[in-house]
Amino acid sequence: MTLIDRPMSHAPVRTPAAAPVAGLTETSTLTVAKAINAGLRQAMIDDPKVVLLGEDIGALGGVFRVTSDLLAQFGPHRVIDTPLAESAIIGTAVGLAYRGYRPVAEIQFDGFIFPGFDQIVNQVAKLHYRTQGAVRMPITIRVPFGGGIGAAEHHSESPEAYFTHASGLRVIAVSDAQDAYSLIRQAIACDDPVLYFEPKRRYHVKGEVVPQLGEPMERAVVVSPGTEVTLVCYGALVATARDAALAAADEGMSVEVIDLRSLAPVDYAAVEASVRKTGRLVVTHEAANSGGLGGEIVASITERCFEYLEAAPVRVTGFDIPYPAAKLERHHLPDLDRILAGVDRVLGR
Amino acid sequence: MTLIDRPMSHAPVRTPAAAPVAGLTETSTLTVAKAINAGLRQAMIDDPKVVLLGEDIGALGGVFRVTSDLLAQFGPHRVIDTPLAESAIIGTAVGLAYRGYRPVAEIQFDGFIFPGFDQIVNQVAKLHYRTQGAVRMPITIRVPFGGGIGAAEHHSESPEAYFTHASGLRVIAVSDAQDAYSLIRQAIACDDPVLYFEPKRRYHVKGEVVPQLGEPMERAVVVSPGTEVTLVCYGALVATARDAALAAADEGMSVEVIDLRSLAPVDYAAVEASVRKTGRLVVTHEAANSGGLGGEIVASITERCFEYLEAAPVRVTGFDIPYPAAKLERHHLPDLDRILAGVDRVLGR
Amino acid sequence: MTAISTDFIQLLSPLGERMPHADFDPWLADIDTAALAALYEDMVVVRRIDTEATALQRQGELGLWPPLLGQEAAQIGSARALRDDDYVFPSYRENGVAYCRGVGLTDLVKVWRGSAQSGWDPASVRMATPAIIIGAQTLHATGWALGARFDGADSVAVTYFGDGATSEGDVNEALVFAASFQVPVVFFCQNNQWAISEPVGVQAHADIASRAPGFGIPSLRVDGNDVLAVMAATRIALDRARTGNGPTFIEAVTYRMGPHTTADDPTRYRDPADLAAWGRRDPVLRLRALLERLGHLTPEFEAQIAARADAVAAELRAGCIALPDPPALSVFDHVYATPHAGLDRQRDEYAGYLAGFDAAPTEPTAATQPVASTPKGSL
Amino acid sequence: MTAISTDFIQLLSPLGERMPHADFDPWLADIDTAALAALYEDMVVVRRIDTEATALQRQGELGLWPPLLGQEAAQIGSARALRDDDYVFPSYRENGVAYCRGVGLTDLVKVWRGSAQSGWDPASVRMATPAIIIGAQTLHATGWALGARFDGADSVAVTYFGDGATSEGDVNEALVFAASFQVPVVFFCQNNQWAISEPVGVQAHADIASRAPGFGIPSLRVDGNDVLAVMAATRIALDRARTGNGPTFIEAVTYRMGPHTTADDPTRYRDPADLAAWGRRDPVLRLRALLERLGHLTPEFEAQIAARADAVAAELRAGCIALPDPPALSVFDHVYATPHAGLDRQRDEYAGYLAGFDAAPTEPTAATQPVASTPKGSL
Ligand SMILES: Cc1ncc(C[n+]2csc(CCOP(=O)(O)OP(=O)(O)O)c2C)c(N)n1
Ligand SMILES: Cc1ncc(C[n+]2csc(CCOP(=O)(O)OP(=O)(O)O)c2C)c(N)n1
Ligand SMILES: [Mg+2]
Ligand SMILES: [Mg+2]
Repeated sequence: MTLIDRPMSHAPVRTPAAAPVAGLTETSTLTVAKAINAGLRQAMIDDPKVVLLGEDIGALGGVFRVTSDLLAQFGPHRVIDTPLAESAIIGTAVGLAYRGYRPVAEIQFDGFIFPGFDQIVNQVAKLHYRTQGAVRMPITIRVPFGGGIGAAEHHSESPEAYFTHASGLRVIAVSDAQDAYSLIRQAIACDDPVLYFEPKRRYHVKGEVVPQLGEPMERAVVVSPGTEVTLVCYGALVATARDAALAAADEGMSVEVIDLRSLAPVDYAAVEASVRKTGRLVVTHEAANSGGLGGEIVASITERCFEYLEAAPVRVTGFDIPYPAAKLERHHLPDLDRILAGVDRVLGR
Repeated sequence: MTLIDRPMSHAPVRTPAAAPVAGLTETSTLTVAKAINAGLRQAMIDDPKVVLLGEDIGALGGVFRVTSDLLAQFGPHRVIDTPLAESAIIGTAVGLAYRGYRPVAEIQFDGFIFPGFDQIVNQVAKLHYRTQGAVRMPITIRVPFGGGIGAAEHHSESPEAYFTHASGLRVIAVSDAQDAYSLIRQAIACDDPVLYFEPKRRYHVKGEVVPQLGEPMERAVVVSPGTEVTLVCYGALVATARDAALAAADEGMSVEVIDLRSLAPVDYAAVEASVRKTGRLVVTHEAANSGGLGGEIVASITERCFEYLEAAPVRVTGFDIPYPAAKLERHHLPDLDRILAGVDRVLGR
Repeated sequence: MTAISTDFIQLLSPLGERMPHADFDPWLADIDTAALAALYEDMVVVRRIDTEATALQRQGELGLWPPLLGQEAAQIGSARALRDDDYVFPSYRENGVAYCRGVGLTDLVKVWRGSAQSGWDPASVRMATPAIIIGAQTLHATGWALGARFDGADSVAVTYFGDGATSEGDVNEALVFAASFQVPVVFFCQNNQWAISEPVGVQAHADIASRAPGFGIPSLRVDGNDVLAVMAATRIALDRARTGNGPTFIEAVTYRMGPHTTADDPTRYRDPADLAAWGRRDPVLRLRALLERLGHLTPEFEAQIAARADAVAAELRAGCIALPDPPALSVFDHVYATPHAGLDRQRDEYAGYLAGFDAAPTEPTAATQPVASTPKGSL
Repeated sequence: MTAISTDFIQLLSPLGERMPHADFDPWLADIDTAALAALYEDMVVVRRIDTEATALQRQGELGLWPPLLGQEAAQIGSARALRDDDYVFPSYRENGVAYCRGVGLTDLVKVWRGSAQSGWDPASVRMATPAIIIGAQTLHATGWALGARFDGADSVAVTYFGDGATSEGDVNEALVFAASFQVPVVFFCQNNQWAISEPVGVQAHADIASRAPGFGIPSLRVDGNDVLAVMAATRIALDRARTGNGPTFIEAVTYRMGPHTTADDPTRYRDPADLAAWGRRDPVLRLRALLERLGHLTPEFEAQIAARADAVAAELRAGCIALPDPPALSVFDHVYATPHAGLDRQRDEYAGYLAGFDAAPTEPTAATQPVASTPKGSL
């Protein structure tokens, strides 16, 4: 035979799991990581076409254990440990979507999404448009994001703005256990591709989880009502922003905190309604200021309700620097003090 | 011998060019493409460490002929046709920079930069910071960008905003032959990495070129003075914006057109000075609105001179869609009419 | 002039001699003279499509066209080996493959006329639309094949790409994934000796076919201008895939006899002697010579084929010219599969803007806007 | 338990027997007992560095540490083959290589303590700082080697990466470019059988070493726990590169005996029997056994080595703990090599903000901010 051949070991046997797997049935207190795990499990129970793929998501359960036990429960044809190549993880998900699957790809850390960037912005984002709706890309890309964990380079980044500029994608960032659970289910059920950003440094924070889908993922929510300043945030900074609102209240300032949840599209109706009331806007995120989501929100709100603005909107963000060394990250990340300083500024204090 | 070997053809022989090459010595009328070519040639004459690399830049002279004749003049060790792989083009440039070279990489079309995205944002942008200044990355990445040429998908994109969000990079976009010449020389001479965006649909537009370095590349320039509206633009849209300013003048509106030239950093001093005078800002670009540079500029100017603004700034941009088919691109690209409509809007007309 | 390597499998010599091959011949047992005639018709027709499309481009009806001239055997031989339920993930040059899959002639040129970003519904012909990002489609094929394996189906994904593409990370990652998961995919590389202006020697100092075994994927190197060698190799690869033996890599050694696209000027970089040498290895003439040897090349047969090619060309031309321009607001369609507040707002605003123009048609004049009405450009 | 493939070149058996090898032995002619003793010292010392750094991590002095336990022969054997003017492009695990290059002990841990994003000036030791993006550094090595070729130098770039890295597009593109330009680069793959929790079988069904020849790059597969085989292979590869014969690929078959990093828990995915089996192939014990056979393992020698290791460990610990925290405003330093208006503004603003805090030290309290003061996390 003329095949240029060499012996191959056997392909891994892919057997379906035996016992039926149960989802969350009652309100439970879960960490953010466990809530995502529960949401993934439910999505996999609901739809046999949901498959997970990524690096170390099987036996290890992911470096953050977000996919713990899912390999045992669903088998290796539903929870796929892939070779180490992000472009291929995304590109393979595209092919699975072509074949009617609903893939959920895990990117191990924020900084490792860039080798997969081309497949995301040139293929995942564009295929539905390119084919005039003939090919759907119901792909969810899970990305632990953000800093504050004292990690090495590339492990603390906030790349979300890159994806909000790529038309065709939806972008979600969750802040607590309930949304972690509900929104991963919504993201997976969505017929559009969704980048789902997980607030890495809040993985271990517990919260009550009602096993429901909840508010549509496109909706922003007011997590702390107020009247004088609108404070827009998402992901890990929601907790910091709530703390800031409490601290501000102590100083007699009334801050309304909005958790965006959806970064693309942004629920401008909700932000606008708040700013029409308060007349003042502060936006905070960990990502660099220039080209970050903050600028987009400030610009859009200025366009929509310029006449209601009583002061220039303020951004409290990471600086325009590569993510710094762990010992310096507190000088980069917005914290309670810097957010309060922003609130002061917008109030002219 | 235990080497798992197979016969290899010979490495290409790399011989230096024989005759001395002359640069531009007097003011000449050149197309934008030829002006870049002249700038590249001058940079290569000035510094033997300047090398060009990319796909089809040698014998073909690039698909737009921007590198025409340079292979013949400088030889294959200065003008390097690479295999077809963008990540490797950038990664190889990084290695050349480690060894003291000053590489100029060509990306054939805007949409093909994404396979190289990781090397650009994770390596080129960060290495100087990572090494606390020990390793410099004087790399220039040339990218023909923008639409309006009736091309197939991925050939008409405006990815500049992605790079303005990546701290560590500088981003330039040129609009005419003089800047094309001067700024490619400045970009190459710069010790920081520079993304150099070339206004593809203006490649064939001629202009006078003085063989000088001109204004520092970080400076924005007023290309058409005015008093009532500040119109910010860059790249191919500068010509359109100038036309719009002329048309507006016919209708009695005085529009000041600013060509940014540098997109990162933006010369906010220049834009601010103009807006303090006019009180009104319009920004135009071909890239999608959401996450585009327009939002950043509107937000920054609002922060800097809120009290001078007489109306909400207006963005006239591409829509939040993947680049559309050629027959539809005129419904996506800002044109004279849409820019004028934006000017009307900011003037409340 | 570059020497032509002939270290590959050949069943049909450039002169049209049928050369026996113990391993490959069994895979062609059903290819009788009628089947050869059908393959010949395919090759003549797709060459004619190519010529017509090139003419349409020269006449300004198409913005661009990537010719397959010289690659007819590689495309027809492989595509005619496929089953309906297989799935093709092509690059931009596989117009011959698309023809075999049943893509409508007008659909073939829609994208090059600039009427749409792709010409057909992939599901209807089980062939994705052209991938312009070099190599990206090889990963899609691998993912599709993984799904097929999960489904227990015996359908196969076949992905086409060029010699230049083998340098891209994506193609190599596809080999890694395909080997790791042992999925039913065929990597079909048309080594046409050029990636635009760069000869294949820039990409690789070893044969392209020797790449795959190092990834644990067996490979075949065939004369890509020999429709029979190509067909047999493809059948072997498909059979391996269907029977659970995983991926196979095929290098079809051929030659791009035309320009890279209609925007290209090969005289800047190509030795005319090379072209002449490869002309003597023409895939269509070769099959024609075999049919002649077999006594099948009657005037009736030739007339029939010519008539068919003429009819196809006429249909292509008429369909191309009749293609309607897409309506303005369709620019916003299908960005998302589900409603999107931000985009809806932009659509509404733009609709209002268009409606604001007094003159019929309700579209901007954009007199000073130098946007070409017919597309041009490179690839 | 997984069977251990021994289809590689071995000069030193697990029991410390010196096995003759016609091709490799000539490359080790100068390796007398003193040289063996020096290699042994290196291996003991870098293992001790590893143990000490792991302890420092457990004690909260380091955020993370990626142990090289088990890979000492692969790193010392290769690094000690290099010339000063060669240049190393490593991943994050090459602490043994860094030691040989002369990287200061404190510099070695700076990055893992979170004091800086890298620990040393690459030019001073001709070794780049760790690349965390898997595989990225292989392209840098290729580019550097291209520059060396242009310069007519006979220096060589050596890039280290893991078995997992071979799946990344970048590594494959580096092979393509290195082959195309025939540059003086050595691709040194430490196949330690694991990419975090994934066994090498997930990445490849063929030997890693068999990958390169398909790219036109010769490769060598050696017992990576055999310092002599590694050194000979590296010298062969370096010699090829220096004499204009282009790139070589080396697969050093070894084993990651520790966790992936100190943040990892291998009990979740690794069969203890595997670890035990590899323990019997330990690279340090093996060289020790040879020295014993050669009569060099005197109590004095052992004491001397132990003293050296102790001294190194003490220096490492003291240096680590004494590392000063970087000043707040240094967060803005070196983003650019030349002044940058936007960033200068941010620095000034933040300096003003810090100055606004009443209490000394002039830094925010950030009481409610859950930012860890010592780093932790994964890799
Ligand atoms: C990622 C990417 N880079 C560059 C290009 C530009 N480009 C289009 S075709 C081509 C050459 C492709 O050569 P090959 O793979 O041999 O296919 P062929 O055109 O010969 O069929 C190049 C460089 C592209 N389309 N995509
Ligand atoms: C691009 C990228 N993706 C993922 C990771 C996360 N990660 C860090 S180490 C590692 C495994 C690397 O395995 P291998 O190449 O075998 O090297 P080893 O750790 O075994 O030395 C992974 C997946 C990363 N650092 N970079
Ligand atoms: Mg080709
Ligand atoms: Mg490994």
